[in-house]
Amino acid sequence: MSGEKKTFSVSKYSKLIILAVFILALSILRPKAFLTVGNISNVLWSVSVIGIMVSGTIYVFLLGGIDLSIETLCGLTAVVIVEVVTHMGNSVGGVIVGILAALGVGALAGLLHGFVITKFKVPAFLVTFATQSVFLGLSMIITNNKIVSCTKPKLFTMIGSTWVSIILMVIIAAFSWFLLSRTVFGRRTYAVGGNATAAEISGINVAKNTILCYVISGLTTAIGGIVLASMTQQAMASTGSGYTNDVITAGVIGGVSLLGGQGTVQGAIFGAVLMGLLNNGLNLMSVPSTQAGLVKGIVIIVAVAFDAMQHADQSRKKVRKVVKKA
Amino acid sequence: TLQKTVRVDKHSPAGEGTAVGGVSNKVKVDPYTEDVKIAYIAHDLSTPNNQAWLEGIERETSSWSNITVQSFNAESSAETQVQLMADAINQKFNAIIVQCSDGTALAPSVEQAEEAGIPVITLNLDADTVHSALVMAPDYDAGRMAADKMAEQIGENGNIAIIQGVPGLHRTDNLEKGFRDTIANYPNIKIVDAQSASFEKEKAMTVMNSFLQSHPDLKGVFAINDAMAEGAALAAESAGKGGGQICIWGADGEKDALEMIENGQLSGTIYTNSWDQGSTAAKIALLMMSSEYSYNVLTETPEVIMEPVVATKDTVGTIDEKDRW
Amino acid sequence: MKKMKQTTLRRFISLGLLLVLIILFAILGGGLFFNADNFIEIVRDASVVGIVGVGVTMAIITAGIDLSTGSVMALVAMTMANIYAYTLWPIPVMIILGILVGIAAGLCNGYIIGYLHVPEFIGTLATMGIFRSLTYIIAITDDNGVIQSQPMTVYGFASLGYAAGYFYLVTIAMIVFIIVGQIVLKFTRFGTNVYAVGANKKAARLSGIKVEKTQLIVYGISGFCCAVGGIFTAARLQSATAAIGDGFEFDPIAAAVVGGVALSGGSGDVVGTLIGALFMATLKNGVLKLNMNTAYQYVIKGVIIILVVMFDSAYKAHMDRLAKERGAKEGAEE
Amino acid sequence: MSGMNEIILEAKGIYKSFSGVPVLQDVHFDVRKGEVHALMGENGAGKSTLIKIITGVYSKDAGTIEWEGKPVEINNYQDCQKLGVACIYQELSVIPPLTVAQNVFLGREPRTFGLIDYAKMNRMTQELIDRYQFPLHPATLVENLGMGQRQLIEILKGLSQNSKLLIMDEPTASLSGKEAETLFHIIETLRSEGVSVIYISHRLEEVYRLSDRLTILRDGQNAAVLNREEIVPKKVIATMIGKIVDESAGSKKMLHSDDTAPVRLEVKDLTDPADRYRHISFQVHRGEILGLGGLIGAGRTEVVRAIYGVDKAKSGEVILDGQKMNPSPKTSIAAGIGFVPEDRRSQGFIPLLSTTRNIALTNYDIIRKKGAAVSYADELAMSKKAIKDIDIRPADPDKEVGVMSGGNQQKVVLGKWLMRDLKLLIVDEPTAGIDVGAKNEIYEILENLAKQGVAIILVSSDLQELIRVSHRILVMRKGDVVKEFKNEIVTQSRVLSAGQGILDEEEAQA
Ligand SMILES: Nc1ncnc2c1ncn2[C@@H]1O[C@H](COP(=O)(O)OP(=O)(O)OP(=O)(O)O)[C@@H](O)[C@H]1O
Ligand SMILES: Nc1ncnc2c1ncn2[C@@H]1O[C@H](COP(=O)(O)OP(=O)(O)OP(=O)(O)O)[C@@H](O)[C@H]1O
Ligand SMILES: [Mg+2]
Ligand SMILES: [Mg+2]
Repeated sequence: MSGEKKTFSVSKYSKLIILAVFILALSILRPKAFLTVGNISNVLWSVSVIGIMVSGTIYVFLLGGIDLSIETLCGLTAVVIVEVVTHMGNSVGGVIVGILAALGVGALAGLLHGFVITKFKVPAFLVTFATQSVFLGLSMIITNNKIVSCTKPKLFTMIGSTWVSIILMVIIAAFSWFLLSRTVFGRRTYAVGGNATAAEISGINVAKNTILCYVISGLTTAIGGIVLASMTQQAMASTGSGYTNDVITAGVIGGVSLLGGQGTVQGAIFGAVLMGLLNNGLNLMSVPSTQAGLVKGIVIIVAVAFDAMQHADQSRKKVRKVVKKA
Repeated sequence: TLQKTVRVDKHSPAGEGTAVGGVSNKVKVDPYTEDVKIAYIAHDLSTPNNQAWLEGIERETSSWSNITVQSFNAESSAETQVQLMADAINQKFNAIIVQCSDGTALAPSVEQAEEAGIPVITLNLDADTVHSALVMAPDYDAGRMAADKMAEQIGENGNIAIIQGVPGLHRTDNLEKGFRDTIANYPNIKIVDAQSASFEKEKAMTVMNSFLQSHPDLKGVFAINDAMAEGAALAAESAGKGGGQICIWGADGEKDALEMIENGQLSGTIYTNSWDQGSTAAKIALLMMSSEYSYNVLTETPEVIMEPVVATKDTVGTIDEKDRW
Repeated sequence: MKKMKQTTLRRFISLGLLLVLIILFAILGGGLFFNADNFIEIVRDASVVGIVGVGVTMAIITAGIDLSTGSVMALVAMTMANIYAYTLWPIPVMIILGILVGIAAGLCNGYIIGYLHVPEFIGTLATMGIFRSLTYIIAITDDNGVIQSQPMTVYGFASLGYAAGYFYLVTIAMIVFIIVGQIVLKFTRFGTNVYAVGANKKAARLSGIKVEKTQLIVYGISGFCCAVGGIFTAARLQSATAAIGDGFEFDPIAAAVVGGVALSGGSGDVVGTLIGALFMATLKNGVLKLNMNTAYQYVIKGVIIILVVMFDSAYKAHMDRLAKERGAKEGAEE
Repeated sequence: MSGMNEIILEAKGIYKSFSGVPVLQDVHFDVRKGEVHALMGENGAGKSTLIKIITGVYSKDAGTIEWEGKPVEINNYQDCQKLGVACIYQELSVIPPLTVAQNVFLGREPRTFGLIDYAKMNRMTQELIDRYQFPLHPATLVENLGMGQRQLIEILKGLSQNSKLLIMDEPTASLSGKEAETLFHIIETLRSEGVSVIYISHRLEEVYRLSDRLTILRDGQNAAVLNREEIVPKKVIATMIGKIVDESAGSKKMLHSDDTAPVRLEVKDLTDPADRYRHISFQVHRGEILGLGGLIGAGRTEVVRAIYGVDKAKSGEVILDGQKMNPSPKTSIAAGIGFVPEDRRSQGFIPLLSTTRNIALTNYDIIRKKGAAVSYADELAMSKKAIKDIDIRPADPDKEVGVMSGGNQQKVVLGKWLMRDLKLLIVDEPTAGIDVGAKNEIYEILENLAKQGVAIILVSSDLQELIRVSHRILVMRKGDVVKEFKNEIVTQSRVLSAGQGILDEEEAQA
């Protein structure tokens, strides 16, 4: 009922330290390759889809919910836009209709999630676990389980190009930041996630707010799907696989609590960028994939623990002892 | 270095695992008159080759209404595949076509199926036990062919890199090994980097980007499958190094890769006709279920090796439009 | 007494839903689904999930999660594979060492979560990568350094994958694990502490429960369960590969949640997880008998889960309301 | 009472700060064997923090703790138990998914062969319950119980440990007169058995009645230690809050209500779907403060929740200013109703959010917007106004409410309603855990609101408060309104007896 919220929020301060240490280390280790405009833009580009998606799914996390269907919804929307564009003869109009269709699918999926979660009080985990399977099946049915490619028109391939997708990420993150930190809706979202009963008593329509959050999550997932389709100029049922994990990880590294009520968009984006830097660093250092997990895992634990220790119950002695040891 | 030991089994194995030398309880069926069903247990049905193999199998059997094909998706997991094998045996399929995610792990299941009188035909990914047949594209040799052709294209000189898949899969490990062994014959070619992109196009774009950053003089890239090669080509293009400035090779020969070769975006791939492979596997399955012939008379799995085509801009035209999967 | 009623009734509902699922598939799939061999196979498929589920359930009850289960299974299997391949140590020694590795891995998780205060999700996600990497690093390779699967066919080990009488050994092990797990959770102080920690860490601490230590032990148990799961998996495959358990981590979590273990902590038990595991295995097995294209199977699977869970949740909400009202009344009787 | 002067626990030179903010500075505190030692101070003075340092929940920055003359290190609750110290914390430490018995014996469960013996545990709990006559059942899940009952469990837990020192941090905060009375008897018995008690409460009459000595903290420092004979109400209050408050013991009062004022709220035949209250009908006039009394579980909370619309009634009508309502929090707020829930921790505020955000939560309709953005300046101004109006401490608008002291949390919950125009304010146990100074301020606030024409429904288990503030009092018992006190002299004992179902005062006194 009144489960204790893990007091874990990455303060701006320690976030910057982690980032700085990282950039410093990489620039020393790989001076020629790392600190180039090309490489930095590559890093940002490689996390743009995650960044776009986490800007919306953060609303779900803030409610203490989760969305396991991110990857297959991403795949479904990618499939939808590519199918629409190819069926409309790779025309510019087709791209616009395709984008609208994909966004529609995303919003509808979010609506479904929100509706079932609020009306039937089903845990978000189970609902999205089920729809994950449904979306995958639908993508397979639509594509007949084949790759559908689409290399034209320019308007379509442009979406996923380096700068466009980075700018898209920035715009969506900025919009999401504004919504979350400046509007009544954002205020209410934190309240619902922090204590739904109190929020309800304060006159907030918790159900409506929840549904809206899932719709936003569906929309950004759809945008992620669109960008991903454009980047790879193709779509198939497995497009987006692995993204659920990536998006949640980015959020959690960035200080979003999966128990709800805690986290910011800028934090989540930071998490995404940190992951991108980490992958990039591992690539530049030619760490074999079999060992990448080891390095990544240790870096994540050290970074998060460093931060968590500062914010953990400072009054506890044991903690301090551990800090001293560490 | 460590020396492997040999464990001797003191117990006589009972129950499962008694395969070799035993008597198969095979029931002969006539696939052209009786109702029969074939199971296709895919490694990962969401990839284009798996789908092409399935289609090949379905094409072969579609003219007979009494033959049903049921596909199963192991979602890249050997454990799931073992469960699906057990289910297929329980359901008494008349033949099983399987791509073994892990040949060693699947061996007991394959044996058990054969033991139950169900012929097992492996497709591209072999099982470490004797069974009815293996239909495969060459892997080690494919790696060799790609290496030789690439060496020729870059003038037998320069730095190259490899984009790997997920480690531990025989076919792709062998491909890489064939490639590396052959490149070793060219003293002026150096493999400077190797990174995994997990068979995914989008990840390959990221990996390629970092190659371009750390090795600006890169002349060639060998990707273990076509999806990754396509990704590498797109990345090279957006970095202004497209159009064959970097020699990029893939393997498999799927439709999109062939088109990119025609457009000069990709330098080449090793093409095999996956549809054909699927049909061949189905043909053998039908043959095996209608014959007395049982796996326990074999000492070695019969292999059917599909002819690979080295597809480059010059040769890609020879691959007929209707053979592009 | 009231408490008994409330939980047993819920249990009957879960079992009822499982039964409905079985009847559904019996009608749609006919004899292909509804036969003894198939049921034994379903239970077998649910067994490793059930064993690992015991530890995962405890982790979830403490309001945590364990995402590293699949990787721990692989690490354990690969440890045994090395012993198998390079020594002639007896099989029981090999198994015990494997189990110790599993427990150690679990304790690592517990330390990171309890004492370094890393949130459970991110901590076990990181160790999931770490343990998988370690597995690859110690994986058996051929002379060229290419990773290989290690066959482990000696009867003393492989027989763990066989059946004893009607049931597979793994199923019997699972039943033992569920019973012991249930007893630990419901009838020991440690079990009570697990619920307390999950329900309210602060209150648990104020009540004198050592929260960190409880977490450490819970993840240690989870590591132990993973080790046993890994052993049975390797025995069934009669081999070990670095890829064992890849993508498995999700199954026990899903089983637990379907079985009524709340991710927010403090509620649920391992019998629920067992029902959840059976439910998922039945669903997986059942849709295969519908003779459908894989794509439609995914859709059907999702739709069934949503419908069942919707019913279940609505019913549970109703029950909770009744219980709450009853509690209020009890208070009113002076 | 031998050894009455023997010091059992002594804390010397205690310092503590949270993220740089000092909370305790050079605090000295000692407890003698067999005494009831009260600890008093305003909200946020540092009482709970001191207790948590003594019981090892927090570590101290400096200072020593001596137990029976010897220095001790207490690092956790187990250390406490070993010494014979039990503690009832202010933020209840009951575990909702466990049963009453499991909570009472948490960590000390009776076992046979290493397994918990539930039958024995339930039996032992039942014995305790019988001994103290608490309205509880051993096997009920705590999550199904209300605040008052949870507090009783916490008390039961503390009592069951047979300790040498029992610490109680506001044990009566959500108790009604009857249970509180039981508790006082228990405490007096314990004292006679030589058990020491540290007693923290904001209800002065309890402190006067029970305590042998009294330590007062002010702003985290020792303000005074008073012996029994020095405990004079005026002096205590003055030392505590630095000003004189009229604490005219409201145990008796002549009620006045103005029937001629227009009816603001009319409740007709309200009935609960679960039968926790039935056929409730009453009116509240403009400017009237209606008190709602009764024992724990009488159904008062349920009635006011239904009026506000958190729960739905099965039948009946709620009419505000002649307008029939379809109650829901949203429509209620829009119509001018405010509601302060009973259980502030789980229903009142959002712990992770700041004072500003909590205060603004119900008031976004009156906070200006710049385009779509909420005007931060307006929000801040509102929160600063609230902080000033009701003296919320710390006065930092960005402070997370979750880490504030209990009384200040309550002020935040109340504060948000004072920022808007209200027609009706419903307050359920509004001063639970609030210090005298602040309590008085809250009473004044309520009275001022009433003067401005706001109708107020006050649910309170604090009889003194009920009598002091109300213009008219309704007493509920087991879901029915059993008595109305109106334009007559009312005493605590009359209200109490009405709540217990004894309607005749003389009979009650006999
Ligand atoms: N965990 C914490 N982190 C930060 N500040 C804290 C914490 N606990 C208490 N404080 C601060 O310490 C001060 C003293 O709090 P404490 O709870 O001891 O007061 P109190 O005297 O018990 O008040 P009340 O009568 O309202 O319960 C308050 O200002 C509070 O905000
Ligand atoms: N936090 C809570 N969670 C669930 N139910 C609650 C909670 N708080 C109160 N209740 C409900 O309210 C009841 C206590 O309120 P009750 O109906 O007895 O009215 P009351 O007369 O105001 O009693 P009290 O003196 O305890 O406030 C509980 O039995 C419970 O049903
Ligand atoms: Mg306090
Ligand atoms: Mg109440």
